Amino acid sequence: MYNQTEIIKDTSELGAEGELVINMGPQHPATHGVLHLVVTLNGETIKKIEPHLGYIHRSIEKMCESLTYRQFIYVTSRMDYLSSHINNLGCALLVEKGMAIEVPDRAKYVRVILSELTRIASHELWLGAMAMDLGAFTPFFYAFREREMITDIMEDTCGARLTMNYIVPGGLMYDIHPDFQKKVKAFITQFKSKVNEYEDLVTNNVIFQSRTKGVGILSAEDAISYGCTGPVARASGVSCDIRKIYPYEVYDKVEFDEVLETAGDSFARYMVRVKEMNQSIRIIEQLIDNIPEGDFVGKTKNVLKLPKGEFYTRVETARGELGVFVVSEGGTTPHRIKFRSPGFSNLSVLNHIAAGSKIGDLMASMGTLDLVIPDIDR
Amino acid sequence: MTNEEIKEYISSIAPAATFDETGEWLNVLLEPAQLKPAMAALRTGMMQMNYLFCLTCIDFKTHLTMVYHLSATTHRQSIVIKSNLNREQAVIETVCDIWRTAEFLEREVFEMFGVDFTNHPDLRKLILEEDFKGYPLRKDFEDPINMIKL
Amino acid sequence: MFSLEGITTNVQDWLFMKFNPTLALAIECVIVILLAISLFAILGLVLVLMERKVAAHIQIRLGPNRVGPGGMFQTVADTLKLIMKEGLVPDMADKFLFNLAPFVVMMVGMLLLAPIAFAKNFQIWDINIGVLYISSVSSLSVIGILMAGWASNNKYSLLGAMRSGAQIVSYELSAGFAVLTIVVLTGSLQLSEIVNAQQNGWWIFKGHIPAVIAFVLYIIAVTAETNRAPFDLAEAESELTAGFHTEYSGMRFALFFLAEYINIFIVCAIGATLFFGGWMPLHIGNWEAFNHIMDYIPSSVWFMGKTFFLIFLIMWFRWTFPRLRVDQLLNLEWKYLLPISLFNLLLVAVIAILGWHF
Amino acid sequence: MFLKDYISEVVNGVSSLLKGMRKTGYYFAHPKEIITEQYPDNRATLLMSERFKGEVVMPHDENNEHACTGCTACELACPNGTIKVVTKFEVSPEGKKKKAIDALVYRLELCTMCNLCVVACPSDAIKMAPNFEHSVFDRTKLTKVLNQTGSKIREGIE
Repeated sequence: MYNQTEIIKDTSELGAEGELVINMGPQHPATHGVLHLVVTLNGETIKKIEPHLGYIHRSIEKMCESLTYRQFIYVTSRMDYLSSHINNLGCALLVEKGMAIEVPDRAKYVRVILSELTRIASHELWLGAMAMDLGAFTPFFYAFREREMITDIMEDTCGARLTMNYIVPGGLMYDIHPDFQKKVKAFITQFKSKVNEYEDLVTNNVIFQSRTKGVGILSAEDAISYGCTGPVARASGVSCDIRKIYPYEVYDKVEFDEVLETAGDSFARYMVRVKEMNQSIRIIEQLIDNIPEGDFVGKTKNVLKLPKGEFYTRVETARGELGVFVVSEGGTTPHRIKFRSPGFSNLSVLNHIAAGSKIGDLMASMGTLDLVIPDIDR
Repeated sequence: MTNEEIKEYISSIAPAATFDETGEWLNVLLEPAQLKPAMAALRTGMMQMNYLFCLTCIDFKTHLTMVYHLSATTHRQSIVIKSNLNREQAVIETVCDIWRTAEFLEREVFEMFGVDFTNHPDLRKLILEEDFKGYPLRKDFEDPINMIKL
Repeated sequence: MFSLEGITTNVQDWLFMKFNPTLALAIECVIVILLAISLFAILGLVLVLMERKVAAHIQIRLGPNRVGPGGMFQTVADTLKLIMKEGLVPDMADKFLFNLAPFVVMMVGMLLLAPIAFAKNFQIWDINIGVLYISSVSSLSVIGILMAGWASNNKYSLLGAMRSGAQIVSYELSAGFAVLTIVVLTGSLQLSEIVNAQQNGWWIFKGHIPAVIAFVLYIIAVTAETNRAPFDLAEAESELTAGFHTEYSGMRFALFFLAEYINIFIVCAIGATLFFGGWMPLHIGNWEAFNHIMDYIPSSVWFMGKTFFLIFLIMWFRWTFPRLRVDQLLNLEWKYLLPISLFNLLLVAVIAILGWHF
Repeated sequence: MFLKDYISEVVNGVSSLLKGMRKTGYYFAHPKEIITEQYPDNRATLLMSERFKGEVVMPHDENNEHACTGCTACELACPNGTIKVVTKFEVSPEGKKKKAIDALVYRLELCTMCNLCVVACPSDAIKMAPNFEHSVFDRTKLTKVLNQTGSKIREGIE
C-alpha cells in the first residue's frame, strides 16, 4: 500500500509545470461504470487522457476456454450488457457456422426483431445518459419510459430484462410469448408518438447543439485507423454496418438504410444513433407481421464439437462490430476465444478526439462514444 | 482480387511466406522478422489494407501465434496474417504506427501473453495491475486463489 | 383577515414602552435574528422539498412520498441525517478556511435578507440604497465558494471554485444592469419606494418591452449567480463530481445546500420586488371592483406567491436544460447578455426621460 | 448582415429553449403521465411474467412427488457449478436397486439464471420460478435443497 506522502509525490511528478493531473473515475458520475481516466489538464484544457482499465476485468476469454459451446454464450451477455442479445447472437452464429447447423426461419426472424429491440433499448439508455452527462436530467426518464416497454417485452419472451440468454446454437431457447407481436406493435406506436420529445428537449436545444457541434471531431481516416466501428465510425462517414456489408440472419431481406453522417463530431454521433433507432423500427415493422410458423430451434447434436480450425463471425451490436474469433482443437471447449469488442477500439480514440478541448467537451466526446466498461475490460 | 493474386503479391514482398486456404480467409504465415515490412506494404501498397479489425495471440503450448486480421474499407477483402513466436522469448515488432488501433490491442496482448512489442511507444500494462505476475491467457497460467476448477 | 402589516410598529412601540431604548433595541435584534434563522430553516426545508417534487413531476416520477403525508417530512429527515453525519475534514485541507467557508456563504444570505419587504410595512431595514446594497453584498458569496474550493485541497474543488469566480464576476454585470433599468424607471434605490411606484401597475407591465427584456436578463443572470443549472458549472456533477463542495459532508455540506436555496429565494424575492411589485396586489387600470377584491388578499401572500412563481421558473429551467460549457457561459454573458442589457438600459433611459411608461 | 444574424440567433436559441420548457411543463401539469411503480406497496398487483427467470425450483405434486431421476444432466449443463446432485440407491419393494436423488443442492448465489439446466433436464423436473426477492441476511441460506423432505420420484418417470 502507498502512504499519503508517496501519493502526493507521485502525482506531483506526473504533472509538469502548470499542469494539473486529475483522476476521473473509477468512481465518477460521467464515466458510467468503472472507467478510470488520468486526465492531464492545463487549466480547463485537456492535454492528455490516459485510460486505465481493468476494474471490471473478469477474463471472459479465459473463462470461455473451460466452457462448452452451449455454455459460453451466456457469459457474453455480461460483456456489453446493453446489447447482450446481440452478443449472444454473435456467439450462436459462430457455433452454427462452425458446425453447419441449419437454423429455422422463425428463429431467424425473432432473433433479428429482438436484436433491433435491443439496439433501440441500448440507444435509449445512451440518449438519456448522454443528456445527463451534459447536465440535462429529464430526458433520461423519458428515454427510460420507452426502454421499459422493451425490457418488458424481453421479460415476457426471454425471461430476463438485461442478460437474456435466449439464443442457443440452432435457434431459440423457447418459442416467443403469445403476446409478443401485440406488445412490439404497441411499443412501435408509443415510440413513434414520443420520439419528437427528444427533438424538443435535446436535439433542437440550442445549448445541447452548442455543446456537441464541432466537439470531438474524428476524421474518417482516423476512425478506420483506430478501428472504430458502429455509430462512432458512421458519424465520420465510414460505411461499416455489418448488417449491410456481411448480412447475417435475415438482414439481407429487409430494407433499411445505413445511417451515415459526415461531420464526425459529437452531434453527428448523436444524430446517427437517433436515426438508427428509426431504422430499427423500420426493420421491426417489416418483420413483425411476417414471422413464419415452424420450429423455433433446429436439430442439433447433444454435445457440440467444433471442427479443428479457426472461425470468425461478426455482428453489429449497438456499439459497433463485435467479432468472435474461436480457435478450436476439435474438442467440446474452445482452445482460444477472442472477442473483438467495439468499445475497446472506440475507447482508444478518446485521447485523440478529446485532447485540446475543455473538460466539458470531454463529457460530450466520451458520452457520444457510448462506452460500456464491461465491454472494454471483458 | 482472387486469393491467387494476393498470394502472388505477398510472395513478392515476403518470399518466405507460407499460405493456408482451409479457413474462411487466406491465412499467411510470416516470420516475425518479416512481419513489419510486409504489413507496411499491405497497408500502403496495392492491397490498401487500412482496417486492422482484430489483433490477438494464441497459445499453442509449443509456441505463441500472433494473429492479425486485416481488411480494407474499399474492397472488403479480408486476410489473416500470422506469425509464430517463441514462448520463452516472444518478441515482435509493433504495427501501431501503421494502424493506431494496434496500440491498445498490443498492450493487451503484452500483458496477457507476454509478447514484447519492440518500438511500441507506450508498452505498459493496460488492464492488469502494475505488479501482476504471469501471463493470464497463456495455457500454463495458474492462479490458485481465483481460478476454480469445476 | 390576517396581515403582517403594522406588526413591526406594534412590537416596537410595546418594547419601547416596557424597556429602556438600548435594551429594547437589543431585544429587537434578538427577535430579528431568531426570525431570520427560523425563516432560513423553514425555507430550506420547503424549497428542497419543492425542488424535489417539481423535479419528480417533470420527470414523470412521484418524488419523495414515504416520510409523512405525501413525503412532507422528507427534508426534515434528511436534515436530521445530515446533522448526525460526521463532518470530515480532508487531511491536507486548510482547516480554518475549510470550516469558515460554509458560514461565509450562509452569512451572505442572511445579510441579503435585511432590505427585503416581505409585506406591507414589514421590512427589517428599509435602507435608502437598498438595491445597491443587495448587488454589492450578493457578490460576496463568491468569496465563500472560492474559500471552500481552495481550502479543500482537492483539484475538482479548485476547478469548481475558479469557474464560479469567473461566472459570478461576469454575471454580476448583467444582473446589475437589469436591476438598473428598474432604478432608472423608479428614480430611487430604496426598495420600499420601488414597490410603492408600482401601485398602479407592475413594472413588467408598465415598462413596455424593455422591462420584459430586463426581466428575462435578470432571471438568466441570477440563475447563473446562484450556480443553478444550466449554469451550475461550479458543481457540474458530471464533470467535477460536486465541484467546490466535493469534500464537504455532514452539517457543513448542509449549510452549503441551504445557502443555495436561500440565495434562490432572495434573488427571486428581489426579482418579484423589482418587476412584479413586491407585496403590491395586482391592479388593473380602472377596474375598481377587481382591484378591491385583489386588495383583500394579504400583502404577504402576494409577495410569497410571486417569489415562489419565480422560484418555480428557475427550477423549471434546471430540469429542462443541459449545462453550458465554461467558455460558452462567458460567451453568453459578454457577447449576448451584456450588449443586450446595455442597449436595453439605453431604451429604458429614453422611456423614463420621455415619460412613456404608464 | 451581422445584426440580422445576431438577432435571429438569439430568437432561435430562445425559441428552442421555450419548446423544451413547454415539453417539461406539459409533464409537470399532467400528473397522469407519472409512471412510478411503488414497489413494495404494489406487491399484490405486481405482475411478473411467467417466464421470468428468478430462481430454479423443483415442482412437487400433491403426493410430495417430483420428477427428478438424478441423471445429473443439469449439473453438467450448468456453467458455474450451481447445481450439485447427490444420489442414493433406493431399494424398491421388489428388492431392485434404483438410483434416486438424495438432495438436489442449488446454490442461488452462484446462479446466473441462464436457464441451461432447465433446457437440459430430460424429465422436466426443474423449472424457473418468477420469484425475485432473494435477499437474506445469512449467505448460507442461499444454498437450497430443491427436493422437499420425504419426497420421492413420481411413478413412471425413468
